[in-house]
Parts: sequence; C-alpha cells; structure tokens
Amino acid sequence: MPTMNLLQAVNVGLREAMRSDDRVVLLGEDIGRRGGVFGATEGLSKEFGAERVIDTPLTECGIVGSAIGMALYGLRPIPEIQFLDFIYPAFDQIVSEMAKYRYRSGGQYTCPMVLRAPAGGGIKGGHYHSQSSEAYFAHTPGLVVLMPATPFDAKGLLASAIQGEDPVIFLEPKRLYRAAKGEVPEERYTVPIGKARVAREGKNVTLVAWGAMVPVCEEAAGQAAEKGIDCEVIDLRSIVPLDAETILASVAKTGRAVIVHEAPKTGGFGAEISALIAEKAIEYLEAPIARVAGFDTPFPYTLEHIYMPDTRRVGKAIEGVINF
Amino acid sequence: MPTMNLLQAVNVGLREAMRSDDRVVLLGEDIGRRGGVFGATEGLSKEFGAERVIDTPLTECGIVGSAIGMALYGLRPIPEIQFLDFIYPAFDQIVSEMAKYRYRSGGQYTCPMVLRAPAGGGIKGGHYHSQSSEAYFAHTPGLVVLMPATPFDAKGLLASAIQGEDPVIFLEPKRLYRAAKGEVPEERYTVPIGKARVAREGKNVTLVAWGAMVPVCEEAAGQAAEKGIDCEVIDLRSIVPLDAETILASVAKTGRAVIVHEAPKTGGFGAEISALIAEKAIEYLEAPIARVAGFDTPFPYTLEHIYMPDTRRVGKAIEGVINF
Amino acid sequence: MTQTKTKAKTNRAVKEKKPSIKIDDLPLPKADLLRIYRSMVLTRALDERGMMLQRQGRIGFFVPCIGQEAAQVGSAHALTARDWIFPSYRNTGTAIHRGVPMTEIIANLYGNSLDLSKGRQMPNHFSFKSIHFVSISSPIGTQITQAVGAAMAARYRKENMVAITDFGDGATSSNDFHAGLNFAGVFKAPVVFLCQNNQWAISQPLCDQTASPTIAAKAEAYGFPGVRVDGNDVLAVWQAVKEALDRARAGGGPTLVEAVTYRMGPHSSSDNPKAYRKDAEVESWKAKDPIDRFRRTLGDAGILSEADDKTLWEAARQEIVQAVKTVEAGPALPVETLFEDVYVAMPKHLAEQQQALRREIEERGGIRHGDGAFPL
Amino acid sequence: MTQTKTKAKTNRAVKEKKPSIKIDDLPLPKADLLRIYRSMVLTRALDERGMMLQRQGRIGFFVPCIGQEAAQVGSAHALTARDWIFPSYRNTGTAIHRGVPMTEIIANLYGNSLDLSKGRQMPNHFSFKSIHFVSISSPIGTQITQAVGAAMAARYRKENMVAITDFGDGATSSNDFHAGLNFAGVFKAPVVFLCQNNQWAISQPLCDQTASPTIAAKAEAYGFPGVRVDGNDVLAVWQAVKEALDRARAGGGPTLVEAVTYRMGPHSSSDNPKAYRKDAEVESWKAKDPIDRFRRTLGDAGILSEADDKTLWEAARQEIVQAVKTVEAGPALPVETLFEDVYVAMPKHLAEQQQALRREIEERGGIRHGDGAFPL
Ligand SMILES: Cc1ncc(C[n+]2csc(CCOP(=O)(O)OP(=O)(O)O)c2C)c(N)n1
Ligand SMILES: Cc1ncc(C[n+]2csc(CCOP(=O)(O)OP(=O)(O)O)c2C)c(N)n1
Ligand SMILES: [Mg+2]
Ligand SMILES: [Mg+2]
Repeated sequence: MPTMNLLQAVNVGLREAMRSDDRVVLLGEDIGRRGGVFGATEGLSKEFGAERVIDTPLTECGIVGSAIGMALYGLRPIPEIQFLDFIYPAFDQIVSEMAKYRYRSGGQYTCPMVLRAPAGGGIKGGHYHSQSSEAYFAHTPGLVVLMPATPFDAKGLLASAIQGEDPVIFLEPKRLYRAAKGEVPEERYTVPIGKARVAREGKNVTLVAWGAMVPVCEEAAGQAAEKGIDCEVIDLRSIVPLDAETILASVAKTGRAVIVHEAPKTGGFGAEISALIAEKAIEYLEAPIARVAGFDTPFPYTLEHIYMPDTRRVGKAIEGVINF
Repeated sequence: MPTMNLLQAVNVGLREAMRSDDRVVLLGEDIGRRGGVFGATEGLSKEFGAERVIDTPLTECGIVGSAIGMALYGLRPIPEIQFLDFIYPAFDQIVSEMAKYRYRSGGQYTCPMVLRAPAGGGIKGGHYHSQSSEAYFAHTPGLVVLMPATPFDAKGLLASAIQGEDPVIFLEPKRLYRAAKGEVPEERYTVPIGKARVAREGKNVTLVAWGAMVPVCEEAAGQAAEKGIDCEVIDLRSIVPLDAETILASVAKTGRAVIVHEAPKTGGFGAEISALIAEKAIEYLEAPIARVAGFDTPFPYTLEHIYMPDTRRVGKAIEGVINF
Repeated sequence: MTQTKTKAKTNRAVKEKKPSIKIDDLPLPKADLLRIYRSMVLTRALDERGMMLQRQGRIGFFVPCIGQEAAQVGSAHALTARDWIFPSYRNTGTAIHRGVPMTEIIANLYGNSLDLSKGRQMPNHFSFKSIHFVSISSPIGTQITQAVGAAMAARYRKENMVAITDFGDGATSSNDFHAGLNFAGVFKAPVVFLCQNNQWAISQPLCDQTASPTIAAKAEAYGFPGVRVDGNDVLAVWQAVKEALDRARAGGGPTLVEAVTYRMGPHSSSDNPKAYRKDAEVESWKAKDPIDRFRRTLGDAGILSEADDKTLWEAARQEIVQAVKTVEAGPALPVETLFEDVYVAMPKHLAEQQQALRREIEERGGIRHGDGAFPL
Repeated sequence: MTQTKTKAKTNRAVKEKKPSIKIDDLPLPKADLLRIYRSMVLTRALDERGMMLQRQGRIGFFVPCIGQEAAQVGSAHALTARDWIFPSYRNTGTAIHRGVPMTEIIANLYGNSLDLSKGRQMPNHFSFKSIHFVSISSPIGTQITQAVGAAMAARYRKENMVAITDFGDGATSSNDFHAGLNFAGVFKAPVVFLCQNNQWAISQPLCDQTASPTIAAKAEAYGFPGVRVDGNDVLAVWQAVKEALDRARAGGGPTLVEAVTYRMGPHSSSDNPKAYRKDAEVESWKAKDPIDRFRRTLGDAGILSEADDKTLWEAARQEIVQAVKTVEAGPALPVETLFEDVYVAMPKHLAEQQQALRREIEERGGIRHGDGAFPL
C-alpha cells in the first residue's frame, strides 16, 4: 500500500472520482493552471482539461452558486474555497440554497456536491487563513460536515461524499496536509459518513477531537499514559451527522470528557458535544466536561502558537478532570 | 409611564437616539418611505430626512459594508436587515470586517454600529422569514449579540448598544413586536449589556431563554407552578457577552436546567449554555441538562406551530428533569 | 467579442394601435397566440382569486403578478421543453404557460399534503420538477448564479439546453446578479437573464436601485449583449427571448433581456402600495395592461371575438374554482413530514426528534394550530 | 447623468521617449516630482528587502508591489491630507508616499510589540490611523463598500473628504465591487475607485476574470464615468486620480479609475509565477518599469542626475536597513495582548481565559514558538 500525506490523498481521491465518474467537475480559484495554492488539484487540469477543472473568477458566491446549478442539473461538482476563511461571500448560497434545496422542494430538487476547503491554523496565516468555522455549518440543517484527520480517511470520506446524495462541507486540516502521513489503498474504498474513529482506546478519560486536534490529542494521551492516565481518543471525522453512540459509550466507560477544537470556545462545536453528554450521559460523569479550544478572540498572527490548543493545554485539562 | 409594544419601543428608541445624537443614521431596504416592513422606522424619514434614514439598493452586502465605512469614519450607523434570514449576503462583512476591525488594527479602527434585524418565527413566514441564527454571531468573537424580550429592554438595550463602542447584532423577536406590551419610560435610560434578567424567581428548575421563548417559558413556568414545580426563568437579553454568573447561580440553587430556543438544536446557543453549566456547575446538577429547541430541519411553513417550542414541549422537559 | 446592443431602442414586435392587424402580420400561428392569451388570462384570474383567498383567510400569503403576464408568458413561450427555468417568486405565469396543472399551483398556496413541496415554503414559492421549473427561494437573486451553473453543466454534457432565469429590478443589486452575469460572460454560458423590471422593489422605485440609465446597459460590464424590450408586449418579449435563446443554443453566449413592465398590484398580499406610490403612476400603466393590449391585437386580427374572450375568462375562473375545491379537500400535511428530505436518508438525530414528537403528540392527543400574520 | 468616459483612450500625462523634456512640460513642481520619485524608490527598495527578509526566515510572509509603484504613489500624491484610503494588501507605495515612518511599516512585517496592529495580522496588512490608511484585511474587495460608506459619512458631515479605495483586477469579481459601485452611483458618493489592474489574480489572467473589454467600462453599469489610465505612468495616474478627486469633491460623484499595470513579481513570497506565466510577458513589462520610466523623464528634464539617483537609492536602502535594525531590537509581543481589543472593554469570559493562560504559562515556565510555512 502506498504511503502518502493527507494532501496527496485528497489529490488521488479527486483523480479517482474524476476518472470513474464523468459527472465530477471541479471549480475554484487557481485550481487549474496552478493546481491549487496547496496543490490539492495538481495535475488534474492536465488530465481532465479546463472543462472539468475550472479556474473561475474571484467570487465564492459565483463558485458555489454555479456549482449548485450544476448539481441540480445532475453533475457532481466539487467546488474549492481557497481558504475556509473566504467562504463567507458564498454563505448565503450555502445556508439558504445548498442546504435547503431538498427540503424546500419536497425532495424534487437536490444538491449533491462536495464543497472542499482547507481549514484551521498552524501555518502562520493569521486570522484570514486559519479559521475553523465548522460550527456555522454544523448548525445548518441539510449540510453534511466532514473533516478527516488521516490520509486514509481523507480519501475514503471524500469518496463517500462524492457518491452520496447530500451536500457536503469537506474540511481539510491544512496543518496536516503534509504532516499527516499514512498508508492509503490504491483501490477505491469508502469510509462511512456518520461514524467516528476511535484513534486510541482508553479507560479513564474520553478525548473528543477532529482535524488537526486529533494528533494533538493522541500526543497528549501518550503523555498522560506516562502518568498512568489512560485516555481514549475519538476522532469525529463526521461532525454532522454526529456519531453520538461512540461518544456516549466512551463517556459511559470513562466518566470523563475533554473536548478539543481550534475554533473559539464560545458556541464552538465542542459545546454541542458537551451538551449531548450533559443530556444523555450525565449520570456517568465523575467530573465537569472540559473544553480546550481556541480563545474567544479572532485568530492572531504572531501569537498563533499560543492561541491554538496544544498538548500541554490538553494535558492540563486531562489532569483537571482526573483530579476533580 | 406610557405602555407600548416592542415594535413601538424600538421605534421610540431609534427616534430618541437620532434626536440626541446626530451621528446616528439609519440605512436599509424600505426603511424610509415605507417606514420598514414592520414599521420599526415609521415616521423617522419624515422627521430626519433621507440623509439620515436611507433607503438603499437591495444589497445587504452594500448595507453592512457601507455602514462599516460610516462607523469607521465616526458615525453611529444603524443598518436594518429586513429579516434576519436575509443577512447572509452580508455575512462576510459581518464576520470578517465588522467583528474584526478593532482587533486586527490593534485598536486603531473601531466599528461602533448596531445591526438590527427582526428574528425568529411565529408569523407564518416559512423558512426565509423565521430563522433564529444567533448562534452564528455568538460564535464570532468581536460581536455583541443582544435580543430583548420586553419593550422596556428593547428600548434600554438599544440605547446601550448605540452609545457603546462595540459592533452589535440587535435581534428583535418579531413574534413579540406586537404581542409583548409593557411600560416604557419616556426619558432615556439604558439596560446594561451582559446582564441577564430574572423574569421569574424559582427554586426547582432553571429555565433559560431569550427572545420569543421568554414568554413561552414564563407561561410554562406558570403551568408548572400549578403542579407544584417552582421554575426560575432567566431571560438572557445579552447572548454575548453572556451573564454566566446569573445562570450558574440559578443552577446552583435549582440543580436543574432546561434551555429553550427556537433555532435548530444542534449547535444552537443552547449548547453553549449547557456546556457552561456542565463545565462549571455540574456538581449541583440533579438531572441531565435539557434543551428544548427547533428541530434540526429548516424552518417549515405549514408545520410552523409544530416546529416551534411551545409551553407543552417546555412543560414536558420540566417534568423530565424533575422526574429524573 | 459579441456585439453589445444595450443602446438599442426598446423592441416592439407589434406596433400598438395599428388600425387593423392581419393574422399574417403576427409572428406566430393562431393556436400559439390563443394559447399564450389563455395563459395570460389564467395567470390574471389566479392572481385575483389568490388575493381573495388570502383576504378570506383561506391561505396565509399571496404574491400577484398582475401587469407582468406578458413578460412571463411571452418568455415561457420561447422556451423548448428541455430548457430549465430558474424563477423568482413572481413567475406564476411562466409555470402556467409551461403547463403545470392548476391544482399543483394551488396546492402550494395551501401547503397541505397535495403540495409537491410538502408545505415547506410560503405560497408562490413553487417547485415543479416535471417542467424544469426550479425550486424558488425568497432570498433575492440566488437563482441567477445557479442558472449559469446549470447552463454550464448542460453544455459540458453536450445537451441542447438553455437556462433562463427571471428576477426583478431589485435583484440587479444582489451579489448573485454580479457573480452570475460575470461567470456567464467569462464562460460564454448558454443562459438568458430575464429581468422583469417592474419599476419597484417593494416600496423602492428603480432610481433607488441603480444610477444606470437602463438595466440592459449592465450587460456591457460582463462582455455580452443587453436588450431592452417592451415587457407589456407579449410578442416582443417572445421575440427578444427567442433570439437570446437561439443565440445561446448556437454557442453565442448569454444575453441580458430587460423586460420593461410594471407591478400593477401590491408587492404581496401584505403590502399596501398606496403608502408609497402615486395613483396616477399606476393608472398610466393600467392603460398599458398587457392582457388588454394582447386582446386588442387578437381582436383586431380577427382571432378572438368578445364572446370567445368571455368564454375563455369563464373557463379560467372555473378551472381555478375547481382546483381550489380539489385542494381544499386534500388531507392535512402529516406531521412526520417535518423531518423528511433534510437529507436523502434520515440521520439518527432526526429520527430521534421525530420519534419524540410523535410520542408527545400522542400524549397531548393531537396538535393545535398557531396563528400569526405575515408582514410582507 | 454624469458623462461616461469609458471609451476614452488610455490617458498619458507624458509621452514616452519624448526626446527631451523640459521641466515646464511637467505638471508638478520639482520638489513634488522628486518626492514622488523617492517614494517609488523607497517602495521598490522595501520590496526587495522584504523578499530577502522572508527568504532568510526573518519574517514569515511578504507581498511585493514591484511594478505597481506608479499607480500607488501617483494616486497617493493626488490626495489631500484629510482624504481616507481604503487599501488592499498591495498598497505599500501609497502608505510610504503618505509619510508613514519606515519603522512602522517594517514593524508590521515582524508583528512584534512595535507593530501598531499588535501582531494581529500577516505582513503587509497595515493599519495606519495617523494617515487615514484604513486597516487592510485579506478577503478580497471588502474595503470597497466601506470606502463608499465613509464617503457618504463625510458628505453627511459636510466635511471635504473624498475616500479612495484600491483593489486588484481580481477584486472586480467580488460581491463588494458590485455593491460598492452600485451604492456610490445611487448616492453619488464622493469616492474614487482605483483598480490596479495588474493583469493577474494569483495564477489567473485577466481574461479569466471578466469578458468585459476593459475594467473602466464597468462603471457604466453604475451610472458614472470610468477612466482608463496607463498605470505605469506616475504622472498620468496622478492626473487621472486628481481629476476624479476634484470632481468628487465638487459633488460630481464617483469615478472608476483603471490603472493598467503589471505585477512584475510573484503574488507573494509564497508564490512562484514561473509555474503559470511566460517569461516573455514579464520581460515585455519590465521594459515598461514605472521607476525606470519616471527616472528617464526626470533625467531628461534635468531634475535628476545619475549621481542623484544613486544617492537616493542608497539613502532608501539605508533607511530600510536602519528600520529593520530598530524593529528587530524591539521587544516580543506580550502574550496578554492576545485578549485585548476584541471589545472596547474585556468581557469576563475573555478575562477568565487570559487569566487561565497566564497561570498556564507560569506553570510551564515560558512559551514556545510553533512553526509552519504559509502556502500563499
Ligand atoms: C436578500 C434579500 N433581501 C431582502 C429581501 C426582502 N425582499 C423581498 S422582495 C424584495 C424586493 C424585490 O424587488 P425586485 O427584485 O424588483 O422584485 P419584484 O418584487 O419587484 O418582483 C425585498 C427587498 C429578500 N427577499 N432577500
Ligand atoms: C474572498 C477571497 N477569496 C480568495 C482569496 C485568496 N486570494 C488572495 S489574493 C487573490 C488574488 C487577488 O487578485 P487581485 O484582486 O487582482 O489583486 P492582486 O493580488 O493582483 O493585487 C486571491 C484569490 C481572498 N483573499 N479573498
Ligand atoms: Mg421589481
Ligand atoms: Mg491583480
């Protein structure tokens, strides 16, 4: 099995989908000639031509709006937003249109499409190249929201998203584009939407994370293990629909939960997971439900390394719930 | 003291601000000639002229973007979005610009402005005239998010918002525009931002709500009282900054919490309140933290009365936490 | 570069008040002309009934198209069956001419179980898949970029489809107008942009919307032609839209067609236009009523007698009354439908909410109806 | 209606290769000309140094303006001190000519405690309140509507301020371009829209952006004049912008000025333009280098000798080296600043987070620095 990084897994996943399904077209800024600013679409324009790998004018509103039209008409468009931070000019199309077509038309019209965007911090990109705004989309009924943390999941979830019938927000943790490496099967496979991955089993504390916070939690779990604390690490992968069972079963076992995400704490998706636990598993809890998150400030430039949750902050939270 | 409804309180609040502060200008669609589709700006164009009550082209992006420019330049613009559902074309300006100016410029530039929008359901407006998307804004550092539930608070919070130095999202519960009536002092006064209102004191269960769900909770509390259950009703008024003290003190007293909001449950602001309690007051809890919310579907038309939380659903949740 | 026609005079297919018109002067066969007229009448009759139903409290809201029938039916007549329509909420005439059964239209106004959209949206926010009439939403302009995408998709598939999208003068200020027309220009998409310039966006007149002398002129900014047409002349609209469709189909790219017309009625059943516009203005446009005008043309050409006309109106009204009856007899919308169609398959969290609601309703022994009036 | 000039030929203030120019042929006094030239040189020298600092890993990112100095300095020279600038990230020349101290510019690149913006943003995203140079953000186009609002505010206050906003060719596709120009047209706002059309938006050439023959032509859609000017001719830019400012100040409304120029360098320090554009194209524009060109003009007019020029360049480089030194010696950014300026006063939840962080850092005995490279 070839070893590759997360970026390459996205690239081969796109290539595979385009080879096997001519309904798949890509559109976005700098995705053709340049192969994307990160290289996610490298080589695809050459193989599939400008008709299927479309360099668009600089308007996310146009990118998403026209992709919706393509999806309505029967294609499987995969629009790219260059950085998740630049998705907001398309926000109306996403929340008012893409998310609602099936519902508002009584199922007559549907929007099967996969909106890809690199998300999260860790590249010294300052506020406008680092945001994690999954909570906005998770609060928007009609959208599926995915975020892989491994190359294997990136390719497999992408395949599921493209073959599915629902509109998907596909978030790629840019900090892991090159940092996350792993084996990826050459043949096509899917990773199911709505199933979390238990990245590490443990008995004392449940850590819940997604995207670039997964390896942070794994590392923190390793450090905790040295102190005799046995952490379970759950990688959500699928934010909506959420795998509540896996989370609740884990908390029922451990009695303690620490949720870790990059986005600002207030109103982040961590709140939903905490609320889920507080609603359905409170009787198992032996400590407060802790959240380790970005601070409630815009994402900074110089102090990025302070802003983003790291193993030490997670470690401290683990100790907090253990010593409660 | 005159008695008026919430809509009139907004109207007199705007008039008062315009009379006393010539930095205040209004802009939006149909706010001049027509006085707003609900009538919130009725008569203001006549009194203050088209220079201060500006009927704009149909572009929320332009309304908010130009209001930001006015605020930067030293005015106190009060843009109106006709229905909160139509705010998304301006989302980029709100989250990337209005919320961030102070931070990103190191305090050199600021955006003191009050973005008003009628929010929530209850008028048979279907999906696009009924949404409650406060969670998007509450998750955006830099924004103050307010939602009064009484005429008194509407006028007083509006005054605080206009005199403040921060950008404010001011949500008006349209269902209460005419339904909520009360005494409103003729003279100018302010209601502090960041302070919740205890609408009813009680010992057994804490109900937390905002906007049109406040009277629903009050009614449900009244019904519960008949069954011997003593509910405390907290009207947040200020969603960000949140009055955590009042909530936590109440839960410490009651040991039970039910959070009620109109927005879809998943990722709604109720999750944040639940998470707050689960983090800081879990030791006081005698039952799971319950949320009564809109379902995780788009807001419907025909079945609106089923979709929106009502006294019976709240009552059932109260019983649920009592009988746990 | 395609030629820009924005400076062209307003097109008129038939000169008004031509003393006597022969059928041969008219650009379409008699059957077509009568079908067009019938659709216009049906649209008007529905609007009159719709407003009444709303006043009577039998439906919650209504959007009339009165005055814009020529723009809608004329353009619809130019389409082929495979073309897709990306409409606004003021497009009922288009759907009618396209052949949607009246019951389907009226079922949407009631939002009961006969409604194809399952009561999910306000009245006049139709979805008619069978005629490629794409689901309407309220946010202004969003259909414009979508039409461009559909057009690009059809070309990619080498299908001979042209997309048409309708929108108002207010919508020319929207984000999607700019993004959509710009995309269409760059990609030479087979799409027709039809602006029904009815002079008003709720209470705001055209001059509040743009300083451009015409809307058609805006096409130049996107590198393709803009055409201005008398939107109350159904045959002129038909001709202008047909030319645009033909050129798009032949690979010539997009056109912006500005149909100059007038919103003779209120913005919606919640609006009172007397509050913001002059009676004289309305009266002057009533004199240009597109239905009267076309009836005169057909009468002059000897195609439609007064008696024919009366029969036609009666049949239209009868069809509507009948459809209202059918729809009103339809069953209420099942509560469980609330949770359908959010996703292709119902995820667990929704199934759980559905289940809880079902239990609750059982316990409370049924459901009650809310009230509330819509302000616009 | 104001007159539309979109069809006008590209303006040139000074004919190129005029065999000999006299000082009297030039439209500005010598001191102005030299100050303009100096700002252009300083901008170029800073760009060269900035790219080096980035390559050396001393700063994280850099955006050069190479090739666009005439558009920036020429327009800046036309402004009065009270005018406001709503810039893009490619506007360093404007700030320099406006008189910002070099240390303030360079402190932004380092984002340390000397940075007026407190290290909150990437390099080249300046905020210089003292010169009415409004805080730059990354999202393309957002400054455009804001400039219109500021202009409307100034007029409301009867202040003689005109706002100018700079943006690229790519930005003409943005929502805010449309909304901003449309607002300005409707309200006749005293604002100048300056498009630095440098032919590229990262890897996409102008033809990917619009099918309009020129960008200036887009003004017509909004009912005001568009002017196209040779953006590499600093005096032509100055003249065109000055005319636009004067008209705006006199109540004549907005103008769209298209300065036709070229991005001679990479999009940013993370970009490699060789991957997507031809060397020959770059070479042909290098021959039109705005600094060379203006130096020749000044030389021909006898205002600037070769020796003067050399001195000027050396002084510029020296000023920059000195400023780098000063900034590099500046203290690191205090960690507590992370929580400042989110609101006018720190709310409790932020104070709590600040406190927790402070405790944590104390416990861990200091902070560590992360790494990571920026891809664009
Ligand atoms: C984005 C958005 N903003 C505001 C509204 C509220 N609104 C509904 S219709 C309308 C006016 C539309 O005018 P126009 O585009 O000319 O269409 P017409 O109603 O005249 O057919 C407005 C402002 C909306 N539906 N969507
Ligand atoms: C809304 C948005 N989308 C995408 C980007 C990413 N991006 C940064 S610069 C750029 C190209 C801008 O081109 P142009 O407007 O011509 O300005 P130039 O860089 O040439 O000065 C893009 C696509 C962005 N910053 N903002
Ligand atoms: Mg209109
Ligand atoms: Mg450019």
